[in-house]
Amino acid sequence: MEEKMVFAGFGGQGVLFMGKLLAHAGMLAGKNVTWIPSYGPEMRGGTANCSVIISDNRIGSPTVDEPTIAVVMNGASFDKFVDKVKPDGDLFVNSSIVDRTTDRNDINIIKINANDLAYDNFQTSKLANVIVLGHLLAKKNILNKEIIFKAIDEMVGEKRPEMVEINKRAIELGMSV
Amino acid sequence: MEEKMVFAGFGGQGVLFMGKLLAHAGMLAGKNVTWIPSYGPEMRGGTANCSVIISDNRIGSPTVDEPTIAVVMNGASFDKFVDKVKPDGDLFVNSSIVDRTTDRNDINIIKINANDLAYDNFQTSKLANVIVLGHLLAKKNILNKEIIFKAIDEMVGEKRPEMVEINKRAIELGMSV
Amino acid sequence: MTKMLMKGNEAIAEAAIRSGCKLFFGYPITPSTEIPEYMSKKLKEVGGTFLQAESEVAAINMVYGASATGVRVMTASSSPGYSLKQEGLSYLAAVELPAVIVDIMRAGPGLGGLGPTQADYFQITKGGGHGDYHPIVLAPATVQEMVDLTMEAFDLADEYRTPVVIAADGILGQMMEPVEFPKGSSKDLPHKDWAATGAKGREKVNVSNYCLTNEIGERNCLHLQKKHEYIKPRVQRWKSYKTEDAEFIIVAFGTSGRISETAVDLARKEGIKLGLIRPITLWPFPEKAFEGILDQVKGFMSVELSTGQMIEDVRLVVNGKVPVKFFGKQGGMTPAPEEIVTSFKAQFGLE
Amino acid sequence: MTKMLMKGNEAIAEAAIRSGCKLFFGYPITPSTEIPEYMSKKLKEVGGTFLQAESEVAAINMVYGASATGVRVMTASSSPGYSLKQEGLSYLAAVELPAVIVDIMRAGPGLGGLGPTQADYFQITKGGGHGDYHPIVLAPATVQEMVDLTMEAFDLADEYRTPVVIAADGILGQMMEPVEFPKGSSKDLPHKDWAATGAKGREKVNVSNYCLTNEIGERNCLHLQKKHEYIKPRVQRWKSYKTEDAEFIIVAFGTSGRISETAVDLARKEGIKLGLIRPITLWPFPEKAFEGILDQVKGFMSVELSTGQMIEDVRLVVNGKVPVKFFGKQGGMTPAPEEIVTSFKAQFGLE
Amino acid sequence: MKKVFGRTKGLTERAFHYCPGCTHGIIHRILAEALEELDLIENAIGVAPVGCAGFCEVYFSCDMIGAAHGRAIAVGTGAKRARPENTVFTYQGDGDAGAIGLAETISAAARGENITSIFVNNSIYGMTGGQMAPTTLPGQKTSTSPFGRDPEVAGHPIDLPLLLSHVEGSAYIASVSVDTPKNVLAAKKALKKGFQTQMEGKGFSFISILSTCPTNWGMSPAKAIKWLQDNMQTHFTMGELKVKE
Amino acid sequence: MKKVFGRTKGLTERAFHYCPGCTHGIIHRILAEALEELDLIENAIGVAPVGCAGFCEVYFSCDMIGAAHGRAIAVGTGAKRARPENTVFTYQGDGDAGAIGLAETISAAARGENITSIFVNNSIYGMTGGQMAPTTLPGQKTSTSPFGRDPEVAGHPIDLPLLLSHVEGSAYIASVSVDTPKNVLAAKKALKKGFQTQMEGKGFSFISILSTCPTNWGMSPAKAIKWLQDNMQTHFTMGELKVKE
Amino acid sequence: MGKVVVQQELCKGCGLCVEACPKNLLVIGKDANSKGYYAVVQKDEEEKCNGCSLCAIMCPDVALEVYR
Amino acid sequence: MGKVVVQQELCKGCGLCVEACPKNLLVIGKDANSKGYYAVVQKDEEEKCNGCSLCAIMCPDVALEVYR
Ligand SMILES: Cc1ncc(C[n+]2csc(CCOP(=O)(O)OP(=O)(O)O)c2C)c(N)n1
Ligand SMILES: Cc1ncc(C[n+]2csc(CCOP(=O)(O)OP(=O)(O)O)c2C)c(N)n1
Ligand code: SF4
Ligand code: SF4
Ligand code: SF4
Ligand code: SF4
Ligand code: SF4
Ligand code: SF4
Ligand SMILES: [Mg+2]
Ligand SMILES: [Mg+2]
Repeated sequence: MEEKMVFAGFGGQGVLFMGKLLAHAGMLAGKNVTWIPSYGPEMRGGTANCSVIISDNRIGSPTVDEPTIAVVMNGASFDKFVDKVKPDGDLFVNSSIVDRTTDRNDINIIKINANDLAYDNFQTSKLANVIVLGHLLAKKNILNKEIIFKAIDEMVGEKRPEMVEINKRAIELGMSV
Repeated sequence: MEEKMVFAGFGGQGVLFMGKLLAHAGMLAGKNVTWIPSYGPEMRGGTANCSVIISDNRIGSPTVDEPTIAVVMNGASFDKFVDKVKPDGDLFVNSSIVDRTTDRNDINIIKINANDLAYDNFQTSKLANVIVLGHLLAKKNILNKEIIFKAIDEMVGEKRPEMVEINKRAIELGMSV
Repeated sequence: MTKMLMKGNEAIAEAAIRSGCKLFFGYPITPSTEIPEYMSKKLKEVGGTFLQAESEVAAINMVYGASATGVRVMTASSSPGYSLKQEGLSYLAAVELPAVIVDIMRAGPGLGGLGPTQADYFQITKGGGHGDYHPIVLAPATVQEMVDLTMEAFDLADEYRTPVVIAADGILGQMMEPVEFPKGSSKDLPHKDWAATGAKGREKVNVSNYCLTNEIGERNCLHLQKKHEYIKPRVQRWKSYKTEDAEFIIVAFGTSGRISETAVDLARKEGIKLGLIRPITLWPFPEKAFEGILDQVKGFMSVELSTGQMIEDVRLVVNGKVPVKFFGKQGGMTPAPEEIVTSFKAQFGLE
Repeated sequence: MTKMLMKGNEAIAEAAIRSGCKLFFGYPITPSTEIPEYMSKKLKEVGGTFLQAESEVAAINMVYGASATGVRVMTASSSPGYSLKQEGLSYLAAVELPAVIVDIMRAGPGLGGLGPTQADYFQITKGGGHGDYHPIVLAPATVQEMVDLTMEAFDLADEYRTPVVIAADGILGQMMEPVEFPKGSSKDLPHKDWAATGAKGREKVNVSNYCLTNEIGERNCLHLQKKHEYIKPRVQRWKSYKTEDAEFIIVAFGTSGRISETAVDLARKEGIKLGLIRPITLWPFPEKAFEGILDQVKGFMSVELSTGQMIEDVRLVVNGKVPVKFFGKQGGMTPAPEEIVTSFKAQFGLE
Repeated sequence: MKKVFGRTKGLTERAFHYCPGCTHGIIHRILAEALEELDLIENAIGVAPVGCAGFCEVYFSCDMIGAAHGRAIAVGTGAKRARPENTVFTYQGDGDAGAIGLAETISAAARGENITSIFVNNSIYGMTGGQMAPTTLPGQKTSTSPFGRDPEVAGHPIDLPLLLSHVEGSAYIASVSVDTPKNVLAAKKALKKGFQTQMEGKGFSFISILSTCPTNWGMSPAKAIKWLQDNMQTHFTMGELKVKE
Repeated sequence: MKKVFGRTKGLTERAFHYCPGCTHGIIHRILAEALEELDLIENAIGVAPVGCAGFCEVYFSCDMIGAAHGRAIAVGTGAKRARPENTVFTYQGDGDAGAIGLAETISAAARGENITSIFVNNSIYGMTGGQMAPTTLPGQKTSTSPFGRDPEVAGHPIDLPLLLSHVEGSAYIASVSVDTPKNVLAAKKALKKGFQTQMEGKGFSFISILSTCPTNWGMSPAKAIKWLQDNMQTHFTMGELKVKE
Repeated sequence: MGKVVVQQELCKGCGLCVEACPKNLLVIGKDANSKGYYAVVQKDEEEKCNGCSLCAIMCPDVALEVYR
Repeated sequence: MGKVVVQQELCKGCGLCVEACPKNLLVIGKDANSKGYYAVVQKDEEEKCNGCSLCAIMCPDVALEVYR
């Protein structure tokens, strides 16, 4: 198994966290993982993204030029990555915000109105990222729920224990829709 | 013709000037010449010296490790250079100040009590260097008097015209003794 | 030992602390800034001191002062900041002071950009400062290697009384990978009797290299040269990948080395016997990796994030026996493994 | 034209003024200090400005600012000061600003001594600063060449929009020889329409190289690389001495080149067919000088005032065809011609 | 209706890249207006720093030079000495002019270098993501003073305009702020006075402007302004510190 | 008869290399005496500059580190942070600490760096043969101000102790001179006070000492002292400029 | 007798103009511009606006034009 | 009742001690030391010397020892 993923969005949408959580869970599952953020001046008030690779084999190149899975949380990110997704790859789209479309029919587009779901269920759009991640896990079977929950325990539990439960519920919500 | 010379002495004895004057004259005579001063921290209150090469041919190496002619104006310089003079070379010694001797008998030692001569004739020891230079010219026939006088005109005349005559007289004195 | 998911920069910082590094002097610069940031949080816990210097010039000279007193010390920067440290690096080398200096390279020359590059190879390995000196240079390709090599760097620095440079790039510095921290080494290292610690109960020491005469200067230089010759055969490190039966070999370090590993796999799938030598020490350049192999291969290709700098060292080892080709990316770009294979095939006429 | 007896440093300064250099920014350091001293006396006479900077770092950046406005400008220093200029040099190269930088090398590393050396070869030619760049590097061996090459340096800088370095040492800087000053060149040089002069009657200009994306970074780097490739065949300079029938060749530049000339004569007296290639451009390295000769000679020897730096470039050209040996002196010492011959004979088994 | 407020010709068309509410933008605008009002757009040569404002070279309508981090004043000196007839200014952050470039700043003041230096003090390294600056206040948390700046270890903030006012050679030193419309107008006046000082050949002019960094301070733009008022304005010497006649 | 004046243990046996009459030697002696009297010979770590005093590392009996030109204070900072229990001092010329090392000097003062910095101001670059220093007086001729320093072009001398006294973090700032026996004794007192300031952990101490350079001024030693009195003492602020309680 | 024109594409919704208007005439709008920022709008109370420009003076993005 | 001992090899004949002595007891000597400097000597007027050490305080080369 090897998935090369990109998570992209607007500054405050928590895309770096999504990727980190997934990478962390991959590590707990004994896989090889890498996580790379975009860095540099374009971050100033712009978009943010990170690349995550999860693989059963040693990871050579850690950069992701043609993602097998891309998650785009806003319009600019959709534009940036829609053409890069590998044929037969998956493009997860936060349809609460993104209303773009594409001509490509060699990729799977999976829409999820994450902001709405987040707002409806948790009265904040902040958890949209985690909901999308749950959805991705359900669709792609990269890692199981338990390992993600363990990653949440470790990553969120350390700094903000009060947020552990709600994050898990957001994962479950994403998985269920 | 090629002479590789070293002029050495105490700080204020004008050894750099001796060398420069000779090099300048050499240039006027159409020879190839180089002049290199010692430089560096050892100058601070120590000895000074310069190397001069006058040659009919292109000068390759400008450094003088084994001088054919050395002029030493004080004791420390005698010690430093007496063993470096090339066999059959000449060592001009300011005997007013230097009372050292050497075992070497493969070099010519030419003594001249330059400080005394300077003081007796010009009421200052400052011209000792020029007197020695005159003596050297008389003994070694490197360049003729006219060309040295022309060099004095150009080098001294520019900045201190009043000193031209006395320098010429010092040369003549050195030649005559 | 449990694994942790950590950024390369943070891994370097943590490894340094576990190696007994007690002092960090630095100046922020992307993409190396997580190193000082981590140090500012954690060094205190082990009784160490973090100080943000007013500049890279000040930082490297603070490193010099701290090292001169015999304490383990580190600094980190990125390319323009590394350039500013050149005089200080030359001084560290001349006075034979152990210190670890990290260069998380970013795209130059000039202000340039922040993307990954390996275009500081020359200035890092051949002495970007004045005079004849070479720091030991270590080039990790994974976050785990950033840990391991940082720990080794402190030992090498003390063992050979020399600055050691860790050369990486923004990808490695910013990337997270799982890492484990081995127990710090307990190598038997020479006592630092040369350090300025106060002259209590012993002769005073001077930690300096002022050469009042050329003769002393020559002596010092010959001593340094001897040390370099001594180090050369002893600390060469590299990783060979599928070189045993290789007909062609890629030489690449760090990020491009990692990417080239994938390229090797791709080429092998096409039946091409390609291998990889990944230098881990950039100075001394791992000449030993080429021993025995030179007769077996038909050609080399140096893959670098530059216009070609390490290739000179490759060519010096190969010495005309077989062709040495080049593939590079510049200005912050990285090649896809496929591009490397394509270029390789084209240059060696294997289409 | 009458000859003048002049120090190398003064000759450089006078040649610069005659080349239309209008500004000098520098910081004193032995053995280059006569250059700022001369400038402080004479630049005013031609309506120029001399300014003593607070440091070498400031000086090189003042040079950058002045050059960015399109005016001819120079700075000079010696090895430790040259090290401090590395970041600035990288910026000059990146923004493609013409400027002349003099390095009167002194013995390093570190504080070292003041004696002559050529151990800055790497940092000068391969970029002691970050990123892929090479200034054009000129290495005079006589005071007359210091004049001629300084004049050429200003033209080359403007022609190719690049920093040009004059690399010499304390012997050349301190030495007096007779010189003549040719009339300044009247080469047809490109108009500096890129310079910041006030945006009157035209679009504003930005003189900088900030790369917000890796793609722009790549573009800039490729442009620089192309320029380097363009320069390479065009500005190679060297002097060959008795190479026509040579069986062995010494390669040496500057002071060691001059001394080697005498060594060649000595060897010839013994019947040995020795010749000399004296590189005048150190970058680009004069590869053309070796064309045709490689088949005729049995071996090369690089003679340097260092542990051997240029030898790498010699070996890269020779590429294993014949042996390349080395003879060097360090720390401020210079070899006697006899020593060179002795070492040469020993290394090539000609006793 | 007549346009009473519009975009100055001193600015190009490019939209700023700064974070929302970052007062670098206000400072850009008043500086550009000063250039326009003093008819300097076609005469001025500006020097951009490395810092968040590194990209300011594309915003100002005059010729610009991009300097290395901390060296804008040295670069400006080179430009001014080369072309004394041009008006030369630098635009620098507190890290740029107050830390790595401190020697250049003070030496230029001592030289009475006839340039105008604009110092944007946001008490932090904005560009690199919020590290301690020479101007970071005691107790202020940054990414390299995570427990709050401890003067015992990390030292005291440098009051650069105050310091420069004690340097012979400085001609006009002002410390202003852009926290209220009134202060913005006063800041603009100070900028113009700085340029006039240069145009009259009086020597080094330096305008320190307190500025916000909502992003790295972790505050809303409005709260950041309040923080500036409560903490920075009370700590740093404000007003015209030196006016050479 | 009893010996009432002899060579201090703070000095090694080596004879100084300084030019005849150069007051670097006096300063060496009183500094070494201060080390002895405060029992610091076995505790102190000194940092030598590059300058005429670059070789001072062989004269003082304590451990010494040789720094790069201008970086003595940075080196001293590194040493002090590594070994806070040691007393650290730097010995620097006016070019070293006032030009190339100016940022280091002022930043250390602002940090309240707990070291003692000795600043030997001879208004010239002695080591390199007499070029203009940041402290060269208006009109003073040097080899790079051959027509006399013109403040319009080359700027004004920097009064470093005065400047440092305005930096928060500096604890003891004194400006003294070694022109008369009385002043030599006062200078020694200032040096001791500097060390005591450090030993009490109060922060940065800086003692500026006016010194002569007969060689590069082109004067006899006695005349040089007179010149110092007439020109330097009247130009630079003298006395204790700051004493933190 | 005043009026403010917001350059929607320049506005970043920072709210500094909102704070600055003595008449409280500006509010952050509900529509994101192409960059994703919620630009400010002037409440439809033209009569009250006196064109004092205080809002524009405080705008860091030169997004406001004022007419009177 | 005082006495000054000159370390001949350390003295550089700079004359600062000569200027400093209130009793005018020091003069530059006639013999050069091994470095070529003419070292100072105390005039043979021991009685007058009070051992005040002012000479030694001004000596840059620590060439003087004072006894009382
Ligand atoms: C030599 C060098 N060192 C460090 C950096 C990284 N760097 C870029 S901007 C900056 C500081 C920015 O802070 P400031 O000057 O206060 O400007 P601001 O971004 O806050 O406006 C630093 C450290 C660099 N580009 N070059
Ligand atoms: C980087 C660098 N720049 C310049 C020099 C040359 N240099 C040595 S000492 C010195 C200045 C000496 O003046 P000062 O600091 O006033 O000390 P002084 O000799 O007058 O006591 C200079 C410029 C150097 N060694 N290193
Ligand atoms: S990081 Fe701070 S200073 Fe930089 S643009 Fe954003 S708010 Fe402004
Ligand atoms: S050059 Fe000047 S400062 Fe240096 S030792 Fe001689 S007199 Fe003293
Ligand atoms: S011009 Fe004045 S009144 Fe009108 S919206 Fe702006 S601040 Fe309010
Ligand atoms: S101040 Fe400007 S950018 Fe901010 S909300 Fe108002 S119009 Fe928009
Ligand atoms: S001790 Fe006093 S009286 Fe005696 S020689 Fe010295 S200065 Fe003169
Ligand atoms: S002061 Fe010292 S060095 Fe000078 S003459 Fe007197 S004893 Fe000699
Ligand atoms: Mg800032
Ligand atoms: Mg000085």
